[in-house]
Amino acid sequence: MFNKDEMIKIFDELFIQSKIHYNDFNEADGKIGDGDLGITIQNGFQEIVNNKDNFTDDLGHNFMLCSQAFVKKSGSSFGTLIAFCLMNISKSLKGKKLLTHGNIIEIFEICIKTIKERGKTNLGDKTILDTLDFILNKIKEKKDNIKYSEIFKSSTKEALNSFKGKKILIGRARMFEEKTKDFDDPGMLALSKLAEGF
Amino acid sequence: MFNKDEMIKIFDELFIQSKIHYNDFNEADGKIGDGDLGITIQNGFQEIVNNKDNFTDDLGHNFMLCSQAFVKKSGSSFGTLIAFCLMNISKSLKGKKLLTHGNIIEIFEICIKTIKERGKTNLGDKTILDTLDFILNKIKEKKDNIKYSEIFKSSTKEALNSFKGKKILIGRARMFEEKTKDFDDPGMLALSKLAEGF
Amino acid sequence: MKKIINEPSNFVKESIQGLVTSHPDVYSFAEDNENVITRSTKASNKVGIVTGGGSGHLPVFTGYVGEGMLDACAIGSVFASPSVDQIASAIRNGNNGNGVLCIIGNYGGDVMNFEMACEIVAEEGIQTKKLIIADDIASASHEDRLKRRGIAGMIYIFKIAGSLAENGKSLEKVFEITSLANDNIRTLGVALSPCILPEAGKPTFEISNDEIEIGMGIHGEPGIKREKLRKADPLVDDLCKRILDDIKLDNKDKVSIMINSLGSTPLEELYIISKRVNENLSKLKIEIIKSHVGRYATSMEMAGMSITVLKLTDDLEKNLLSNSKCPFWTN
Amino acid sequence: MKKIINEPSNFVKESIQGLVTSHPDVYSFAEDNENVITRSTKASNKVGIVTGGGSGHLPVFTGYVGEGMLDACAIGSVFASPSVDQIASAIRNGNNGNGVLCIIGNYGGDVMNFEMACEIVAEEGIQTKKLIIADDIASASHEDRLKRRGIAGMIYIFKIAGSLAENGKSLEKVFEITSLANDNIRTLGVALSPCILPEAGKPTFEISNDEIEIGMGIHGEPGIKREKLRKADPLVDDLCKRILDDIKLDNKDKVSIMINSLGSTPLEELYIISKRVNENLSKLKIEIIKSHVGRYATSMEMAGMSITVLKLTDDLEKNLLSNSKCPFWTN
Ligand SMILES: Nc1ncnc2c1ncn2[C@@H]1O[C@H](COP(=O)(O)OP(=O)(O)O)[C@@H](O)[C@H]1O
Ligand SMILES: Nc1ncnc2c1ncn2[C@@H]1O[C@H](COP(=O)(O)OP(=O)(O)O)[C@@H](O)[C@H]1O
Ligand SMILES: [Mg+2]
Ligand SMILES: [Mg+2]
Ligand SMILES: [Mg+2]
Ligand SMILES: [Mg+2]
Repeated sequence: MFNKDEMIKIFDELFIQSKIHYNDFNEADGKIGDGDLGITIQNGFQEIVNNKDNFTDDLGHNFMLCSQAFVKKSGSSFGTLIAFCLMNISKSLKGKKLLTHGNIIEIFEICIKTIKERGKTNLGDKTILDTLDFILNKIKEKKDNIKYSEIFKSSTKEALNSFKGKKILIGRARMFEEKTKDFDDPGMLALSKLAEGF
Repeated sequence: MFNKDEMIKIFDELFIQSKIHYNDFNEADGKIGDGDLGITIQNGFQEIVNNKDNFTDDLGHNFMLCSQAFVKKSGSSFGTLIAFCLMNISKSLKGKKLLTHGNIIEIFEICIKTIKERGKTNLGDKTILDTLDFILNKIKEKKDNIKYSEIFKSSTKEALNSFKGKKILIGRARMFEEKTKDFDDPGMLALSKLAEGF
Repeated sequence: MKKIINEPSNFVKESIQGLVTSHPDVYSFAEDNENVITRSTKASNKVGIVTGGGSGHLPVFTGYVGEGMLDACAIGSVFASPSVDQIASAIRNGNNGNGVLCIIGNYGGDVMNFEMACEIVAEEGIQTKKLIIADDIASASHEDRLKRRGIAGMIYIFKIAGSLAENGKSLEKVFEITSLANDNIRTLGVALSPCILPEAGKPTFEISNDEIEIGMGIHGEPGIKREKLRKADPLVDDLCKRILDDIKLDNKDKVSIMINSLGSTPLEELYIISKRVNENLSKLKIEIIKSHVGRYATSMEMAGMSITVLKLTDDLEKNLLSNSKCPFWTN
Repeated sequence: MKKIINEPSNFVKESIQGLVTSHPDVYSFAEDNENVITRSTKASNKVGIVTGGGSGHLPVFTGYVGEGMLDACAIGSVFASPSVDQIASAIRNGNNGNGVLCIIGNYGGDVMNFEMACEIVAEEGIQTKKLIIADDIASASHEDRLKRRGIAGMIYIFKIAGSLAENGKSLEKVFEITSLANDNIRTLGVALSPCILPEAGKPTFEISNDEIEIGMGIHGEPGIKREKLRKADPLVDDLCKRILDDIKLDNKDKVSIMINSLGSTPLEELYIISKRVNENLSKLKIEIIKSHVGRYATSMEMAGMSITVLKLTDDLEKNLLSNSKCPFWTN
């Protein structure tokens, strides 16, 4: 079901979405942070797309290339976390040419574990961790006839909506306390917009 | 004929003229120099006017106050030269309460001597020295029924006009060579505009 | 805010090359990584002092490599963290056989990448300690102060850690004393204009001509208050009050202060500010042992400045004033 | 270009007060004149080194007072000459009984006022020599080069004169060697943006967003060429060519270079420039003994930079690299 060609298609699409939403992401980040999230995401995906000729049938290998792309081009929190996630996914999928439903679940589990560990993040902090958790739960619920793209689209939006009115508890955003209730977390927003590409 | 009250009236008028032409002087200076001539002149006259209550019948004393005003407020070439001139005039007129035609001639001779000495300037360099020389010559020609204000007005303009098309030979202006032919020397321009106050 | 640069994508690379070329007696490129700068003469035996972080803040971070200061530094892109492998290289190069203190500015990417790098080099037998600088009082509340970001106060830590290491202190001891110093530092800044990222080509934020932002971060992160531009004295009084409320100094205390330009704010203004900081502290009978006035931690050509107060112990004072060799530090 | 200042009319006074308060171990006010700065510890016996000039150029002029550099400095208003009595006071204070070298930037008011002041102190028995700095190749042609203005190259003279005097050289000898150094210095700058005079409150000149002016003076005097902003490398190549055409160096020559920011141009850009200057000189096999990169002679927050080349003799090199104590100079 999910192979090298699918993978390339997805990253091509993510790169396109990252260009479309470049300013939105920067702006959302600028309200509470340094305003580089659009740069971070676009640079990372661009570097992946630039390197797609080096993709092989081994998806683990490809995820390693993706991780390196984010390492090289995207040194902000978001980029660093994604790079760590992609690296751990790569290790776990080494040699795999095709992903099963179980593998997809595994991928999200790895991301969640990695971010908790590396980002010292808790569920409920209003970060990308929460969005990933929403996705994972939805994927696990489904047994057959799964439309991943639908799940990504709907659950990233659900995550975003369910955190409206809640405070952001990580990073510099903490300083703004009550004010952050009115803001979407830029990372969560970005995931929901990127999902439109699926 | 020329006493303390006359002196105050003249400096009041010069201060007014310096405000009127403030931007013109800065602009003219800005074309070849640092653009501060308006500031220099206005600051100097303002400080004199601020101190006019200290004027006494001794004109020599008053010229010393004028010199100090330029020393204090006007550290550019023009201001410095004027300060030196005023100091030497003050020395020469010590104790005088009224000026004769001879004294007026003396004043311009002192200015010319001072500027040649301190400014290392030659006649023909296209500077205020040339204007002062024009004035002196005109004053000397006249024997009686002399309208100084008319002489100042006409000869400062004559000086300005007779140097049109000639190169400025002092200061940074030298760098612009041929180009300076098209510019009035800012100091000469200033004297001709200030003379309108007489 | 025009820039004298070549390809924006070469901005960091060329400026670091220029740094090394200009001061070959101080800086060298690491042999194994072109984004790592080391001292040109490697130290021996002493504890290594290593840092790393985004570019665009010169002299921070790399500028402070030098005798009596840092041993090595990992260099990220403009305002972005260096990567794990770059940091690991910096640690390896900065190690002189007695462990390495990593000084980190408390930015998400930096902290995570340093942590990972420390795990990697631990496997190779290099002992590390991580000191997270948290002097910016605008970036988290007093209660949450361990989460504050590191800004200009960081340089005090570079200097003191460098001096301690040079004097043969162990990694534990260097960590212990610099941790104390870290607790004793407070910084608060104000931004007047944005800077332009070479690759983005446009300002990092917008601010109108009569406004300032108190507590803005060195990447243009929003501060705690945007207000009308005021005269220097009341502005400085306000900043001093916030700093002193946070650190609580007594009249027997001695301090060092740093008046830091974010870039284009000139020395003349910094000294007007320094004068007023001095007056504020003198009124409280706090003694200023040493003032540092200049560009120590910048955001390229951003206008604005920060005030840092370091509360000194005798030990900290001695190490702050010790000799070092670095183009950006005079004693 | 917003400013953190109080009353514009107190700009100079407060900034100098801040300078002295911040570095009491280096600077003092002269007892007889509040516009004169002396070393905090007077030297004895050595030849005095004195300068003076307008404000707004920090560290120039006052910043270079200090052991191994200047003895005293007279301070004018922003971009305006100090007065005769201020200069005379600086000379008196800078005199240690063995005569005084006056270093002058070749601006009309400065030259005339220094001349007059020297005449006054001569009557009091103080011997002086005047060295007129003329490094700015944009301000007069090669033939007319004695009439050039002094800009960043001036600092090389401060350093070398200071070192010679500290080493006990006579006034004649100090004058002789610094005159040689003066002949060996060339500077050329480029301005990208104006600065604002505190009292005027508006820019000193106008320049559009994609233009630069080559050879603009440090008060905004017109330069030799206004052109489109180019990439750093071709721009630096152009400036280097003009400098080298004027000074004529051989491949056995050694030099020191100074890459000076006029204010807001950041270190990152200066190093990109320094790298390219280095490449230009290396190509000609000219050896760079020492690079100085930073803000040495500024126009407040003006954007732009200058490149200075000092051709060294062994003697000049030794004196350039000697020790000194000044917050704005590292060796
Ligand atoms: N520790 C963390 N754990 C989880 N998510 C995080 C963490 N730090 C940042 N993020 C996510 O990354 C987004 C910010 O990314 P980015 O702009 O790259 O950060 P910065 O520029 O502050 O380094 C946040 O909105 C959040 O969703
Ligand atoms: N050496 C000199 N001799 C005669 N006049 C001079 C001399 N230097 C300057 N001036 C006059 O002063 C004018 C410039 O004055 P100013 O702007 O005060 O000079 P700067 O700002 O260059 O010191 C010139 O236009 C010229 O008329
Ligand atoms: Mg961000
Ligand atoms: Mg960031
Ligand atoms: Mg002028
Ligand atoms: Mg002037």
